[in-house]
Amino acid sequence: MNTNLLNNYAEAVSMIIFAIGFTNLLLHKNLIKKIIGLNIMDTAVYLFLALKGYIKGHVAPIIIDGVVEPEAYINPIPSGLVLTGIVVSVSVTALMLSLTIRLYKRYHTLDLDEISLRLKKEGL
Amino acid sequence: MKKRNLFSSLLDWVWESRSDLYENMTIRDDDEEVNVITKAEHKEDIEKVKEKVFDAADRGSFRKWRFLYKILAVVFAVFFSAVLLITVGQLPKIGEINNPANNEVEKRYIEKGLEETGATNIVAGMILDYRAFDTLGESHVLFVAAIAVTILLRLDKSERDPEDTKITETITEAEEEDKIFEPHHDAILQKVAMLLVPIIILFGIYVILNGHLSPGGGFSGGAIIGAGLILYLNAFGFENTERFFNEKVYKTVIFSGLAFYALAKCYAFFCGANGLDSHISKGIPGHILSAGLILPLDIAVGCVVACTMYAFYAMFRKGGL
Amino acid sequence: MRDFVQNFPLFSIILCLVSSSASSLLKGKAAKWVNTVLICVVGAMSLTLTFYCLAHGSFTYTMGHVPAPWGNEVRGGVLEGAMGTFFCLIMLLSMTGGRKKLLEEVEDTKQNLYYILVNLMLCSLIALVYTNDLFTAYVFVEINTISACGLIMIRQNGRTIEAAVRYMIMSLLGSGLFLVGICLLYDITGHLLMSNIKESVQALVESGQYGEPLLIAIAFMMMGLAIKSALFPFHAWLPDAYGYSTISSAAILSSLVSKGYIFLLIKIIYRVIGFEVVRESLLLNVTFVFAGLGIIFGSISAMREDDIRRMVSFSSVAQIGYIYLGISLGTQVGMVAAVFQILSHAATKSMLFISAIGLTDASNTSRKFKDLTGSAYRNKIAGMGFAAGALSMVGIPLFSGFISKLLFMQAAVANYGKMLPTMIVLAISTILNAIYFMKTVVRIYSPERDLYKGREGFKVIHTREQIEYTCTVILFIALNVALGLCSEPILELIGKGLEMFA
Amino acid sequence: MCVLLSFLVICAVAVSFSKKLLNSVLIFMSYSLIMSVIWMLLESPDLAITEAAVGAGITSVLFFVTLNRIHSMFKDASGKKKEVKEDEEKKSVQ
Repeated sequence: MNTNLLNNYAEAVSMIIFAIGFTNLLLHKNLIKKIIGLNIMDTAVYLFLALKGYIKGHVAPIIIDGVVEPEAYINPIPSGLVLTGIVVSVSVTALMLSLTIRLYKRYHTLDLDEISLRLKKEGL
Repeated sequence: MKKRNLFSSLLDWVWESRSDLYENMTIRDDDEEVNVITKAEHKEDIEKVKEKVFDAADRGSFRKWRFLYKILAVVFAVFFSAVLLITVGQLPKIGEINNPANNEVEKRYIEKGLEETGATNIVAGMILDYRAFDTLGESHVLFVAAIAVTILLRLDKSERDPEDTKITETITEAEEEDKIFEPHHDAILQKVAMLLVPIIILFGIYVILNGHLSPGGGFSGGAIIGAGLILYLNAFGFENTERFFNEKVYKTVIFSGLAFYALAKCYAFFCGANGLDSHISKGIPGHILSAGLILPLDIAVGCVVACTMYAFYAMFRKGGL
Repeated sequence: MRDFVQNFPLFSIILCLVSSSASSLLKGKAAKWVNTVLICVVGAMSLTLTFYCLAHGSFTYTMGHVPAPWGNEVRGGVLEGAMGTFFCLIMLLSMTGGRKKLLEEVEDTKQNLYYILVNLMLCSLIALVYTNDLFTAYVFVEINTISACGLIMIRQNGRTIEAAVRYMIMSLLGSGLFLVGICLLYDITGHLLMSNIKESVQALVESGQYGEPLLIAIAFMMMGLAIKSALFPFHAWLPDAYGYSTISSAAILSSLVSKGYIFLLIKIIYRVIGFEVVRESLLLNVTFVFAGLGIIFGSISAMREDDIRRMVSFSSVAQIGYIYLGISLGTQVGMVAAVFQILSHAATKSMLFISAIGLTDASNTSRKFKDLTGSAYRNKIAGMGFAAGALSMVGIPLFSGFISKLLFMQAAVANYGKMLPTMIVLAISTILNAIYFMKTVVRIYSPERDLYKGREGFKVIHTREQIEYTCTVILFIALNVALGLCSEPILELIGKGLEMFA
Repeated sequence: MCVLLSFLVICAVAVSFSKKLLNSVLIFMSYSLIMSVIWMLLESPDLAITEAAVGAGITSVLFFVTLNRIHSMFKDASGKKKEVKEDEEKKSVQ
């Protein structure tokens, strides 16, 4: 069944981190921690993706001395995709943090459930 | 001091239950005025904590529901990771050359990348030439995030009725609050910043300009320059940065960078798809002025990213550039 | 050299991007005109593309100088063109309908930022419609998410910000799952382009290799998109987000954003994985269950609601359930029904939101049903719009909702195993729909009581005071009736488009 | 590689269990740094340089500013403020 699990231990670790981030996102009441969990989740996916491009014994895809054989370099595609992904995650983080600041200024708490409780009380 | 094993002290540190370092340390306030403001704030906060405690009494069912939710979430996460692990077990091995991912697509990028894009860094050639549409979208993700943060945090002189201003504080308030955290001409910080900021910014420019030759590129270089600007801002305050960087500069840079990017790529796509010659020379591989559009695009992205990062920080600090 | 028309997808996307970055330099009023012109131009381009594809068939357009598996690609076809046109039309009407409210609720200095968000939203929708590459789809899904969040929180009160936070958390979860799905697919096929992935997936299915990762990848992508489009168990963010944002945002969000994701899902099912493979896996049964539950739950919640806009929002949950129901029936007829439901729901829901705001405006901006009594007499055109929308939702002939219900019935009959539950769910939801929408219509048309005569804010709004709004509502009603009456050519178009997909 | 990966897991768990927000952010910062080293080992220097600049640099700075703005630099996750209360008491005694 799990034939490659031991070989793919790095992927397994990335998936475990993904699950940890996911749990963080679901469990924590605190918004800041939720955001960190979200970031951890994203980075885990990127690690998973970057591992796809790695080939044993090959070097980084920067052409040295005009050698252009596929046997020399690792797969460049995942690197490019992860680069795009990192940009996405930093912009999302900035947006979430600014939302946090606004929410805190309004309700002086970081707990989403408590905020909705208060909203009910206010009857808005 | 009692001798404890490493594990329990690590656990203590993580849980913050007890810390050898903290107990012996005191934070000295360097400014009396600041102290007064924070004191008032602390009182306010304590009031809020009290209010919270009283609130907590009448929500027993709420707490029960939350407990159930927690258990469900943990079960879900465990199930989730089990599924993922099983999947990983079925995936091809890492690092093998015969994996499905290492197919003819990758081969062409490596074999013909230099010839077709002129970039020694295959990743840069890939993201800015072969798959440039993704990257075009990516830079606009940053743009739209900057716009959203601006909507949220920029404080304008609003002439609206007072009941609406509950959520947005006024500019003066925010600046007052920001002054608390502004370093008061810290000599050490300023000296270090004097030394470091030029180096950081130069390094960022180097990373941008060599994006097609060595690791890096517009985005990482721009982020480094942005970090340098943030350090400068922290050391010397807003008065100094506003001399060369205000909202108008920011808007112009963002617009010209993004519009140049989009139009240049539009031209390249149009020529490529219609089989026209784009008349952009590839140059000699390995030289700075080579690789066709990649270098100008890197510079444009770098400027946009640096400005956006700095703008994020400034918005977070006091709600405006 | 290609035909010039084939460049239109590229041009419309680039035009949106450039105009959005240019709008950051403009003032609010100029940005408004840029936005309007942009939507019209993009819509005209998509319409031309539709007719071109009807005559010449679908085409792929390489983004760059390298061909298919190496560079990005865009694909144009009948369904894509029609969807693009329709999205532009709805967006234009939603913007004109909510403009007055927009001026009131958004600060003057931030007006142009709103239009930037709308432009980028349009760009991402168009890109999602045309793209032929999974990773490009991911990037534009993120643009869509962030700009949707911006649209929600542009009116800054506590409620909208809380809704925006919830929306962001849910949809970031969704995009994370979607990305994992893409990674898994890339790992086992080695491609990112839709047509290439489909070839490798078929080879994999035939050889029986990597069965489980493939299944998990499909499941993750479906789950991610389902979370983003607010399928039943993941709809917690929806009522607040739709109910309290400014009205143009609510109309755009409810009618376009979730539909963009669903269109992407349909595209993935057809063009990435292959309809047969999806049908063989049991995933469609899972979505079937959730869709059915969602329809019933959404209708019940809408019935219990005391607030007109939240009621309309909850009815969105039910309608999205319908679309997923059509998809998960697993037949061609069901898919046609789902696509038609996308069109019909987009047209109807934005009309309901726009007319609801007219009713509340005439009643001291209160959204409670008690205060809305007789509001259709105070604002006649809004009352007409709401009544037409409600009739369409319930499924009265002449309106578009009837045709989509009819199509669902036909699709259900064609699928033997799922016929009975589909019929039952449809019957229950039609009854519930009829109850809560008719209740509202009766309420707004019941004669005015003297109680409200003298009270402040309860004023009669004449048609001549709101010409733009009136035109919008009339156009909406016309669109709805057109969808209901001329369904034959539209269905033919959808069928042709779906054939071109495969 | 193995060691670094286990560090990653430890960091991820520690973020979730640390009580102070500042500590979480610091741990997250080190998590990003470890990640960038891992990417270096995976022969993707582009990613390493970007992650070091963005993940460990800009993102953490944004987190710190946010903590500052919401006055919870030294608070724990549930919003209570232990040290500060003690400080207050000391000051009031004096």
